[in-house]
Amino acid sequence: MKKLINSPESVLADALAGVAAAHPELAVDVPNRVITRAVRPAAPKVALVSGGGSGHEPLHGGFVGPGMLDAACPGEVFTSPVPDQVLTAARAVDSGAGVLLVVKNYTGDVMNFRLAAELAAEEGIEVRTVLVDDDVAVRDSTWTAGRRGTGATVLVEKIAGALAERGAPLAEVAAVGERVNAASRSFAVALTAATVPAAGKPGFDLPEDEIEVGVGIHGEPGRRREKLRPARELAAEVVDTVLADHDLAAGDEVIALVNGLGGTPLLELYIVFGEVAARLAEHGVTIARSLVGNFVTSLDMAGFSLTLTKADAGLLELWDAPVATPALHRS
Amino acid sequence: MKKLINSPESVLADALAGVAAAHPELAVDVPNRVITRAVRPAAPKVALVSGGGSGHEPLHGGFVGPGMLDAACPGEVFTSPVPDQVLTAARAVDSGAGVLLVVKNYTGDVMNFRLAAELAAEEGIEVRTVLVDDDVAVRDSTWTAGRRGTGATVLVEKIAGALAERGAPLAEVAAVGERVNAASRSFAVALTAATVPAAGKPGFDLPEDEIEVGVGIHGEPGRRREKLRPARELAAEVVDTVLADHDLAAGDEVIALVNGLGGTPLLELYIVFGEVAARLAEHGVTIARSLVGNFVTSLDMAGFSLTLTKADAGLLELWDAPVATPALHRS
Amino acid sequence: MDHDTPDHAGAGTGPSTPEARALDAPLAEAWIRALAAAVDVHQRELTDLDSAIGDGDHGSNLHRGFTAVLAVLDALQPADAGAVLGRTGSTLISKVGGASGPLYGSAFRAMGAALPPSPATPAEFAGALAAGLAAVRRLGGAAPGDKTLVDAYTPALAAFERAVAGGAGLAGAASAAAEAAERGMRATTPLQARKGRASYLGPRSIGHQDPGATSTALLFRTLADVTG
Amino acid sequence: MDHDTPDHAGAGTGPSTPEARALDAPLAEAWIRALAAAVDVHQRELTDLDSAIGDGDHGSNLHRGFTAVLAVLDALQPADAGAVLGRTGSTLISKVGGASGPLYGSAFRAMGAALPPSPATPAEFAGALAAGLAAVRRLGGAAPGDKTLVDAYTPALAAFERAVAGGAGLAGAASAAAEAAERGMRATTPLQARKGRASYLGPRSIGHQDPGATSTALLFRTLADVTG
Ligand SMILES: Nc1ncnc2c1ncn2[C@@H]1O[C@H](COP(=O)(O)OP(=O)(O)O)[C@@H](O)[C@H]1O
Ligand SMILES: Nc1ncnc2c1ncn2[C@@H]1O[C@H](COP(=O)(O)OP(=O)(O)O)[C@@H](O)[C@H]1O
Ligand SMILES: [Mg+2]
Ligand SMILES: [Mg+2]
Ligand SMILES: [Mg+2]
Ligand SMILES: [Mg+2]
Repeated sequence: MKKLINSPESVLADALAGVAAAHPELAVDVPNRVITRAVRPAAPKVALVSGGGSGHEPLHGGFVGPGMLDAACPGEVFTSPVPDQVLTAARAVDSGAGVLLVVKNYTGDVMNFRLAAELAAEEGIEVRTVLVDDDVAVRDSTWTAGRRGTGATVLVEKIAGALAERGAPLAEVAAVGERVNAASRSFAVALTAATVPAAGKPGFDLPEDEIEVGVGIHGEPGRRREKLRPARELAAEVVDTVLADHDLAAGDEVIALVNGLGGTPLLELYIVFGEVAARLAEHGVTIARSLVGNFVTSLDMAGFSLTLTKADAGLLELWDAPVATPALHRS
Repeated sequence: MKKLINSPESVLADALAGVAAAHPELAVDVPNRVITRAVRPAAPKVALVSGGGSGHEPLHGGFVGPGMLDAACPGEVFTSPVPDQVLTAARAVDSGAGVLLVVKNYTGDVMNFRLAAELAAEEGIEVRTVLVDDDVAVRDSTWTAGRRGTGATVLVEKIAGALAERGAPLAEVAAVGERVNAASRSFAVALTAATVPAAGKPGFDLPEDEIEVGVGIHGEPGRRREKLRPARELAAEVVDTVLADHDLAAGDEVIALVNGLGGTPLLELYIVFGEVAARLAEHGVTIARSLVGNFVTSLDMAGFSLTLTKADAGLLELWDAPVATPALHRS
Repeated sequence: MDHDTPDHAGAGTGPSTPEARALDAPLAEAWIRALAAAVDVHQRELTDLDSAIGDGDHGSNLHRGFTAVLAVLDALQPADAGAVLGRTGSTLISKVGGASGPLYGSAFRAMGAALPPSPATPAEFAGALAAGLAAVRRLGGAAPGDKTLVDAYTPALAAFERAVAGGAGLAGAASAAAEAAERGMRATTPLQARKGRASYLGPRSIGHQDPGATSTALLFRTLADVTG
Repeated sequence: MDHDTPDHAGAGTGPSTPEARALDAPLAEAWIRALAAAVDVHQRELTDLDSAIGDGDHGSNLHRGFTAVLAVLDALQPADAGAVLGRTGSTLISKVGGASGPLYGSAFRAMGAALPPSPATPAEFAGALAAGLAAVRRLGGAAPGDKTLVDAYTPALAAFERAVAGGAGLAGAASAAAEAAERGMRATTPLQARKGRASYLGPRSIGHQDPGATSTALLFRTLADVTG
């Protein structure tokens, strides 16, 4: 697998140098691996810090900016950031109003952010954590690591970010983040495997006519393999799978995110979105807002994920609030 | 090659249905294959119409909206639109102030848009055409089809769109478009071939350690093959190749676009951007504005193109003007 | 074998001897239908040739176009051969796109416009074929040797004209044209392209047969088939 | 063969008989250096195991961590074995990330904190190893049978304790622990994962050896190597 890199070891540092060069509106601390807004918010506000392994771009660095994150902590490819890094970010952006950590539910992320939260609390920084766990491919049980955090992360960061921007206190910002997460479910299918630069070859082999169903965003294989089918059938299955684990009824409104995993052309994502919309209409579910594109990727993996977030007027109003980040922008 | 489609024949219609479902701010005429803004500009203004083969998304449909295009005409995958389609679009958006056609320099595009322009003129629509030809991989000579139109299209559409939005007359809007094109040069390298849905297999085979240098955006092979090298060396070669055909001197400012061809992770595009910036600094060229991401793609092709547009205060001011489209947004 | 084979489906007039035969509406329609069938059969081959030095869509472009042409021909009964070819041309222009749509579309439109309302004599049809080539060259600007469909069309037209001048009927002239088109097609292989997408490859375009020249050879071969 | 091999580079005290040997700073450092070398040698194997049921980074994660640990050990001379292991742990926490960083980091930190300032007796070291496992279980919540590094660590610790109780020295206990760790490692293959990324695969995690259990086996094997 060919990659536009200098060496597997320098991927993160080199990419951060590029982010710094491309985005004067961001401040990039390359040695500490922390991306913050170049211009600090004028008034004290709750600061949102997120992070996770690299390889999911634009998540999270692409969501730093007014209306969304205050800082992102990118780890090595598919590896959660280290506690020091998160602590550095929390220190950099805390204005006294506290810090909300948005954490995707993976063992490594949870442990590293927990250690960071302990360190930050010791320094007197008020910290809350929202754990994102929206992936219905994984059964949520005390016997497992629980559902994974995937596409809903974008919605949690956007909506909690909007509330924080308005000066809401930490408890409220955390609560709306948890509300978005609870209202969200996702599911993903992959047509190809991702290739981690250090591994140098795809994470799994997939025959020319098969897909992995229920994959995560780290190149892990999915729950099972199936034959590739037309987009219409695939989209219908994914919609039905998400709805089966969602408390949505006919008449409900959703925010629908059809997210590319990195290697799928936008043309195909639009085809999928059209079929998702058609299937949701059959279920009587209304799409109130939509998002189509590459937001939570898995390096070069081909495939898509669907996230459906049950919407109400309050969430929609925050979803529509202005945001100005490299990857999500509205005025 | 696996694709998220229903059938090769229905790719365009299905994708347009998805665009319609995802973007209430756009009006999609699926049978005629024309995408326009859902809300027409309040006052008469020059209308920008662009188009070309599909498979380059977000180009052009993703650039329809205030501050940029008025209409896009997507053809079949890698096939220019037909004259009827362009005529339908011109009719739909002409407010009496005339229509600017933004055409990429390919034989098919040029001929189809020329026939459309003749038909529109016969109907009394004032039409001007800007031909984009920025790709230095192709020598510009009367003995060839001339340089191809690639990444500069985004800059032409953005900057001419901004001027049109301010009510400038057709001649001026066309002139600024031509000025942007003349100030722009591009070059692309591919790590993998694109797979056209109807062909079902990659356009060319590329060994695991080789790249195509000087490719276009239609999956055509490039000018030559080379060994894959570290991003730093590759970026330097691409910068040097563009500069060799550009009238840029130390101290000049550029708008720099590092564009993904569809299958390359954003992480890698940022690595490339960092190396491009470093090389430009060595040449004494200053990056005034930058854009990193997938803007002019070639289906699932892995690779990138670099576009450098010599900037002056006037162009930068128009580049910075507000724009609100699915793929490019600033306030 | 009776030359009024199923390939001539739609031919409504009685058969005439090949030598005396004129191009009337049924024969023109039979030609276009045979060409549509040939494009269907050779779609993948045309696309593969275009994948090598172009963008891999020539077969599907023409297939889309001729599918639409068949629907148009099914829906109406053009009055004369000129109308058959004219409608074929305008349908190709409005359905194909790409380079081949306007080029073949303009060629058929020009042929249609050049034909008399009455069945065309071989000489009249030679004039129509010449008008078609002129339209291609006006629109596309390619000259012989540029590695385009012009390289099949030009020798085919010359052979057709020569045969007619020598007293051949439609069948004989078309057969000579088909052979010349196929020679022209094969002769594109060693050429370096100077027009169309293949020109972007520079010297790497050498060694591949031009897809448009290949479809032009089909055009003349099917003409020979339906007139023969 | 003298057991004070180059693997023990940095060991400053004279050799003692294996039976009487205590864990002092040089021996602790030799262990960590041997473990770093083993991670270097087995990096690809660990990554490949993680590719099958995880995200393909376990080898590079540990390699990055132990490279940093070596730099820390080169830069300072920890006073005692507890400091060596404590610094190893905190370096892993601040350099590795992922699941293995906090888990191995906490384990080594807990071991370091549990050791006395004086060279540790086998029994004292057994207590430190137990503190390490307790830290892993507290942080990660995994129980034996969940197909994690706990499945190698648990039997290794039990074997170490049993050997010490039976009068074995460091070398004998470590060798028993290494064998038990390797058995535990192999025993993860038929298990279905209930913790960590492999759990996402459900039944498809069966039939693959756990990468973390594999690196834990290296941890005990290198302990046996440097003490033996
Ligand atoms: N300027 C031109 N004049 C004549 N024929 C041309 C010209 N440009 C291209 N062609 C012909 O068109 C063929 C390609 O057609 P097609 O693949 O359908 O269109 P596109 O190149 O737009 O994808 C070429 O093989 C060549 O024969
Ligand atoms: N909750 C847990 N408790 C103990 N060990 C765990 C736990 N989760 C994962 N592991 C171990 O960590 C290993 C994976 O480490 P690594 O690949 O470095 O981290 P990540 O899973 O974050 O990519 C697994 O093979 C497993 O042995
Ligand atoms: Mg990992
Ligand atoms: Mg084409
Ligand atoms: Mg083509
Ligand atoms: Mg891992």
